[in-house]
Amino acid sequence: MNIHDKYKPLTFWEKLYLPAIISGLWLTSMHFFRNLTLHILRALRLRKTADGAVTIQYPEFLRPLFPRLRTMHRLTKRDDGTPRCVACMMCETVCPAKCIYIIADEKLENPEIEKMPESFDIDLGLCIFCGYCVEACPVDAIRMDTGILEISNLTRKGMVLDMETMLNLEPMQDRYVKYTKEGEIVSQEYLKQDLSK
Amino acid sequence: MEFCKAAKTECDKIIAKYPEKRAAMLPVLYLAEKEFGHISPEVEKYVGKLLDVPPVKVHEVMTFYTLIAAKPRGKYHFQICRGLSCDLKGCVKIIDYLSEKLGLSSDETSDDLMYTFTPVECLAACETAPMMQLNEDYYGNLTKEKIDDILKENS
Amino acid sequence: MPKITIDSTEIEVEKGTTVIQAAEQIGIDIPRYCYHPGLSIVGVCRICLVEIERMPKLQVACYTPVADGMVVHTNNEKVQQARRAVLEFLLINHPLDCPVCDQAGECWLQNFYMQHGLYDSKMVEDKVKKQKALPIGPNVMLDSERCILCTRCVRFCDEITETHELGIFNRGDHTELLPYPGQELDNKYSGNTIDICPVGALTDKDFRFRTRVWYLTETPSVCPGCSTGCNINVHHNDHRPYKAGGIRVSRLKPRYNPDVNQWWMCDEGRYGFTQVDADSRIVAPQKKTRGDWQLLSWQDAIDEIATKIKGILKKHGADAFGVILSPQMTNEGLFAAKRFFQETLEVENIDFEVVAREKGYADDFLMKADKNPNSEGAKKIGLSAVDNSGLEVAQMLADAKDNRLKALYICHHNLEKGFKKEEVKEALSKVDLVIFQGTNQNSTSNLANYCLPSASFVEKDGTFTNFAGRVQEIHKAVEPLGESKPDWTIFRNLSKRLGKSMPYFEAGDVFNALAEEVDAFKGLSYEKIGEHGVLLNGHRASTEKEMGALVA
Amino acid sequence: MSEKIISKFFDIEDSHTIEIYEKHGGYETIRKVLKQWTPEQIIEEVSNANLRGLGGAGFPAGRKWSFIPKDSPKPKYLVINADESEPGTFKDRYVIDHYTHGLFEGIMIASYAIGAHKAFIYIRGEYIRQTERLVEQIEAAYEKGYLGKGIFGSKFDLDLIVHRGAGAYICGEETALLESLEGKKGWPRMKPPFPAIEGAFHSPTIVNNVETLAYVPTIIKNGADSFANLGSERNGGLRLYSISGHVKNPGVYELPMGIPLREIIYEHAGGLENGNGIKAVIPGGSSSPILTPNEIDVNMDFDSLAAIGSMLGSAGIIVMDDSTCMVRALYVVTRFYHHESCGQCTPCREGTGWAEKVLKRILDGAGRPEDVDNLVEIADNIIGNTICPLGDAAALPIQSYVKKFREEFEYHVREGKCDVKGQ
Amino acid sequence: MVEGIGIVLLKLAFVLLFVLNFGGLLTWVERKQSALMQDRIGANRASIFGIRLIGLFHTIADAVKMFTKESFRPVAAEKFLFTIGPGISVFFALVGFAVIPFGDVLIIGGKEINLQLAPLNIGVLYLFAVAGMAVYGVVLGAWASKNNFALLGGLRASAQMISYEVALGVTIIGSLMIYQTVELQEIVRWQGGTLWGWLPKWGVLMQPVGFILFLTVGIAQSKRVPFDAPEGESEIIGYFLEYSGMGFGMYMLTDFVETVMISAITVTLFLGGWQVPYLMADGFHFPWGATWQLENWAVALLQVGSFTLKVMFFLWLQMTIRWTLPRFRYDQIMRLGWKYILPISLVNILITGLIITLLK
Repeated sequence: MNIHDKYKPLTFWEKLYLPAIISGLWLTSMHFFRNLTLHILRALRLRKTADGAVTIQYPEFLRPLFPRLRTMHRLTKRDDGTPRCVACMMCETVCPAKCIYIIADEKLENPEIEKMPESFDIDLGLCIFCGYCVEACPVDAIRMDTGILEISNLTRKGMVLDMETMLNLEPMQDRYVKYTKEGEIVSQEYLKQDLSK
Repeated sequence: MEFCKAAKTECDKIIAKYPEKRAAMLPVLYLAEKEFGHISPEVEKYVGKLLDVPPVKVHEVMTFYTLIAAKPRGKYHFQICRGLSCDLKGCVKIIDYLSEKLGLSSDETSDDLMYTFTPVECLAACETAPMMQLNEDYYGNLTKEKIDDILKENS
Repeated sequence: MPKITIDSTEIEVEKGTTVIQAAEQIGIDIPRYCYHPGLSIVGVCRICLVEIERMPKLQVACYTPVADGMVVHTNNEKVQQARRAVLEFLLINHPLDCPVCDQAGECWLQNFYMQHGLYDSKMVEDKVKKQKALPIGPNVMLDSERCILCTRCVRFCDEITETHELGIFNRGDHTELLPYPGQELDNKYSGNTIDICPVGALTDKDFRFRTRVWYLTETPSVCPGCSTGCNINVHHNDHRPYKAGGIRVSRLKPRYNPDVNQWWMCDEGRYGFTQVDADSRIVAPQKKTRGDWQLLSWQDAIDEIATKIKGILKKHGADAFGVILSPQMTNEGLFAAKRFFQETLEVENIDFEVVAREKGYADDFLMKADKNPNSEGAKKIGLSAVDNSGLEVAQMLADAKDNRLKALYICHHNLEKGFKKEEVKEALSKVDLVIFQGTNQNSTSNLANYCLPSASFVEKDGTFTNFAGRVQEIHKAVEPLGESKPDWTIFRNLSKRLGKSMPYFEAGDVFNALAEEVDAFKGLSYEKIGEHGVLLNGHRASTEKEMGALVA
Repeated sequence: MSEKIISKFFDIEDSHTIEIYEKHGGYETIRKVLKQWTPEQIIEEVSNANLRGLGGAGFPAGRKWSFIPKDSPKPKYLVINADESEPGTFKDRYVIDHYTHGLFEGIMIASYAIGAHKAFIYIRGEYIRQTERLVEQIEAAYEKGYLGKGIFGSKFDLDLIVHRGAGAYICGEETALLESLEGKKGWPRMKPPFPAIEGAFHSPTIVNNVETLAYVPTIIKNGADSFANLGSERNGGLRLYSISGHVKNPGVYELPMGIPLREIIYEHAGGLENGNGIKAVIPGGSSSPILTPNEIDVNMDFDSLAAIGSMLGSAGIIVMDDSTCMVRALYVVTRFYHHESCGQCTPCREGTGWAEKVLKRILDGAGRPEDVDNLVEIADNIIGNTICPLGDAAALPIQSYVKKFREEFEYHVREGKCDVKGQ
Repeated sequence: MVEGIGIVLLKLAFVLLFVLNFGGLLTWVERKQSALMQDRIGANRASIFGIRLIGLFHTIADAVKMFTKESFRPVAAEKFLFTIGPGISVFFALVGFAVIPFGDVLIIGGKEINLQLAPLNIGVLYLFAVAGMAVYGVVLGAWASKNNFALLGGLRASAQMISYEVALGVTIIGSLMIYQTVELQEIVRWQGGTLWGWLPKWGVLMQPVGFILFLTVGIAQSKRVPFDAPEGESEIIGYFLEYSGMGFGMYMLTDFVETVMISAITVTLFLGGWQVPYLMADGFHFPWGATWQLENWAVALLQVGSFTLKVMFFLWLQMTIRWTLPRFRYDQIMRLGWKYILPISLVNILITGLIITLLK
């Protein structure tokens, strides 16, 4: 079977390709010239609105994050402040980037827990933010809801998150979109920011 | 921890009855219970020694059966039946009443070692339901009044 | 012999075989918990239920003996339903703490659930609470909640070690596996209970939480702990080396060998591998200059040693040269040593036996007093002083004291185990050239002029000959630490430097040369050894003899 | 109908003593047997009498005895199962209390038949008074030379030992009983080998119920046919029916095998209390599947009850009137089996506890719609998958109660309370 | 003599500044133009003392970053070739400009200065020769990386460049037949004439098909979208995978320089090079008879300006194409080159020859 059968055969003009290219070029060129004019006018203070660009000026204006967005990791805590993590190493096992390093420690004083991480490091330099660790965690000990997106460091070592740091991170609720029960987005103030400032 | 002379003789007699020493386990445990009040770990070891059985096996047997006391029991051991026939005849009320009277809940022994209160499954005297066993004897067709009388007699 | 049909495969088996064994013979794995071939059969777990035609109920495959004409179905609807049911029942009171449980990954409850269970739990009730994380012995940790009461460990302690530490107490779903109150599970074979525990109820204190089992790789080997030569699997951590802080070998597990150790091994051997990754390992050739150790490259070390040996031999003759080999060495190492010292250097003072002053623990099961894995091999290769009409070790030390010995080559031994400390010290201090070759530093190596790093048993291929003359293979599990090399490689290199090359490239070459040259090994070859080992010439296979009085 | 064998002793004062027993013709049979009969003859006679195991399983007694290997060099044992623990059953206590020597005579005949020189009476631990009575009467028998070396002047030796259990229902199961007798915990054994081949102390052993043996002297005395004719086909003679629950006159009644259940309830036990109607009847101890009012015309013998999906078992009849909550009744029964499960094999150990918890939840008003089916599934999964019949005993009531009173269970789940008045 | 060298050096400086600045600025153009086309704002963050200058500093920031970034070299890489690869690439991209005339003749102090770096009489051939060498930089860099992905990218690049090399040559044969010369200055001068007295004789009018084909092939030569199968760094991984820092920068620069190069050649061959319509050496001569006398320097200025504007137009066009069209699949690239462009070019040559013959 020829898999192309299911497509409508191209007409002569379509086959020629050039008219399509030209119409495409026309479209993009029109955008170019229109926006060029608008930008120039704005630069000359002849216009005030931000027509001609949909860009949000990032560090000044923050977009709300959607709940599914994966940002920097944090470790959750039990009520007594100890890490919820039981060092099962599921995240470490599932991690495709092999960026999680856990060393387990025995906690015999509480036989219900038995096991806790002695150290829990994530090398953000290797992490690909796939979120598998969150999926794999059986005790909801690791989450990626800190809202921290700006992750950079001057040294490789500085990219390694240790347990202490991750335990002290809090979820950044404010930056996340909130939904009504019906699933509509209620908090969109960031999207409505005036960009002309 | 050792049997007194009479008990030792009794014990030897029991053991002699069986083709294997170990078979005398239950009778000897009963004897030990009579002698020492209950089966403490030391008694277990002693019984094990008497019967050539590792103490762990004695402990297994002891924890398996309900009638052998691992803890001291009261002078009066109330075993009140809550089997089906007794349940049909309203043993729940009797159990609650007795429990309240003795001030003990299930499997408890009073601090003065007078009473032990144990609701048990069927005692095979369903014709006299609701019934109970007080030490060796069965008491049937219980009512609250009857319980009062029995308690009066045994105190 | 009865002929039976299992899942439409017909098979003829020995009379008295059980269905589970018959199925195993044709590669059908019937799930089991309580059944263990080395223990009595109790049939309590009920997971091995199979359907046998013309029997009204499902039968337990572990207990049912085969009968002629029996037709068994191990995987039909009814059987699968029963397995699912049993798994569901087992999991009712089993805590779902697999993430924490050290058994996860090699847990039979997990595995069979994945193979046969896969139901959605209908259980919403509270589970029965039992004791968790209870240390019940020097090596074993008990989690009573995880126990599925297969009673394997109890039977092991009752039937194999006959120490009766464990019991099953109470009844109904409050039944609990515990050691006898006040008693520890501290027999010499307690580690085996961990192996046979199908779930995470018994875990290994030494191994617990160090790594996860799916990071481990296993390599078949032989325990070097005593002359029994129990077959083992070396579990080593290749995938997450950072986990163990440089400890590469995570644990040893017994490997089934019907003729040697069956399914078991002793705790002494099981936990005796720590020297492999110990700080005392010699990781590079070194030489002592003015009391300090100085690292050398192999090239330099061999050059220097060869020059010195040559000098001494030339000046004082072969009689002034003593060699103390070790039964810790493989057959290959010993044979290469024999060729090097006897043929290349023409030395006659060769011995290997240093009788320990403290007698090692021995019993009539697996443990032997001779804590060396290859004494028999060394004897058979002809390395005792008698064979060479040379000096015995004691005599060598005496000669050294009298300044008659000018060079001493010591392999692996800590001479202080056999002789008094001062004696050794005095003797060695009078020898011009003391070369120590071994895996770890010890008080003898500290007295040497040169130390050569030898690869440990997990770092090389080779063979050991156990006390009964069984030649068994060890395999390289991890790379040699640092610069260390197998013993035979060191001797080969030295020999080549001294003018006589040996055409050996791997352990097998050495063994095959050995098999050609030494009578006891005649007819053997490295390829023929196999996983259970082969007997030397003149040794008869006898399980009883090799194992002592093993309780059946 | 007025024929009574055992129960006629119930009303006689001191009927447990040798004197009274012998006054009523006791110990004649054994003397005759020891002199004139061969063991094979006894076994044949008992077989012909259609005497079946009255402990519950109903296995023909004669056939059981015939399994004892004749040529075994090992000693043989007779074990008398007096571990009467099935809820609703209390007949053995009456036999021991009033027909003590009749039981002994039966034991002697059976021991002679199987060649046992040692017999053990395994009595349940709670029967302390009965144990005392047995010990006392055995001593009396020894004194008279009825037990011990060369009983009744014959060459036959017999020792009779009372072994008191310690409170475990499971020990009523014959292999668990043997384990318990051997001084172990009462974990049932795997079969085969059956006890007749390898029982107590690795020797051939016959385990018989008290009542079964109590009928043996009469059979031998009056002949197999006269006994068999009292009952129905394949179900010989009389037996003791224990009746309890909501009836006017609970107690033990000795009646022919195969008598209709309705007759026992209404004629012998005097009908129900307070004139209430019947809601359900347990015909043979709490483990037997329950019967509804329209099933109570069934004949009380092993085969008729099996035909309608129930069982005669130990003939412990429990009558429930229409004020009974079946969920609670099942809960009590299941609680019993949970309490008594030995913990050896998985389905029973875990399943009984689970079923009890589910039922408790339903009773407490927290039931879920799927619970009812779930209960049946638990029961289905236990049945047939355990070593001993205790698993089945726990599962059969669950199956039958839910099947026959499903609406009541569903009402309980739905409404969180009982729809029966007075509960 | 010294004077001559000075003039050559000046011209060289002019051309290099011209090319490199265009090349560098193109990175800014690329960002800004694409932003405008996509309704975005584009790069504007790099600032010096708070002055942002519509993102122009990004070019500088880029350069700084390229120079300071760690130049990483894989252990297995061929040290020498890996190092010189980008150099070769950028070198052959640059040297092509030697023959591009950016004006006619400037007379300073009576001295005639040809506004062309190297007046080679084989100009076009030189161009193609140089363009042909560019592939080495790519392939050497890719192979020397000792990385399979890079090597595959390099193979794709070389196959594509060599294939289009052929087409490149063939597409302009039609034009050359008309111009009757391969010297670029001559070609531009030829285009100074008019057709029927008013229509400038620019190549695009003489060879419209040739023009389109040449432009297409030219873009393909520069390895940019839609012909970026050799690179496609985010999806299929290109030949400069292992390069970082300046090595990468030079490959990037090559692309941009080649873009300028293609623009310049196109302008020279098809858009009259430095020609301004009706502008003769002495000033404008409009078709309707009017004239406007101009000094030689003014003429030269206009010519250079004209050339620059035309080049800029083509740069814009190429950018627009690059941000409009999606990438061809590799097989599509090959098919387009061999099955369409080459045959059409050949037919074009045939027809051109026919017309020339007929017109004679």
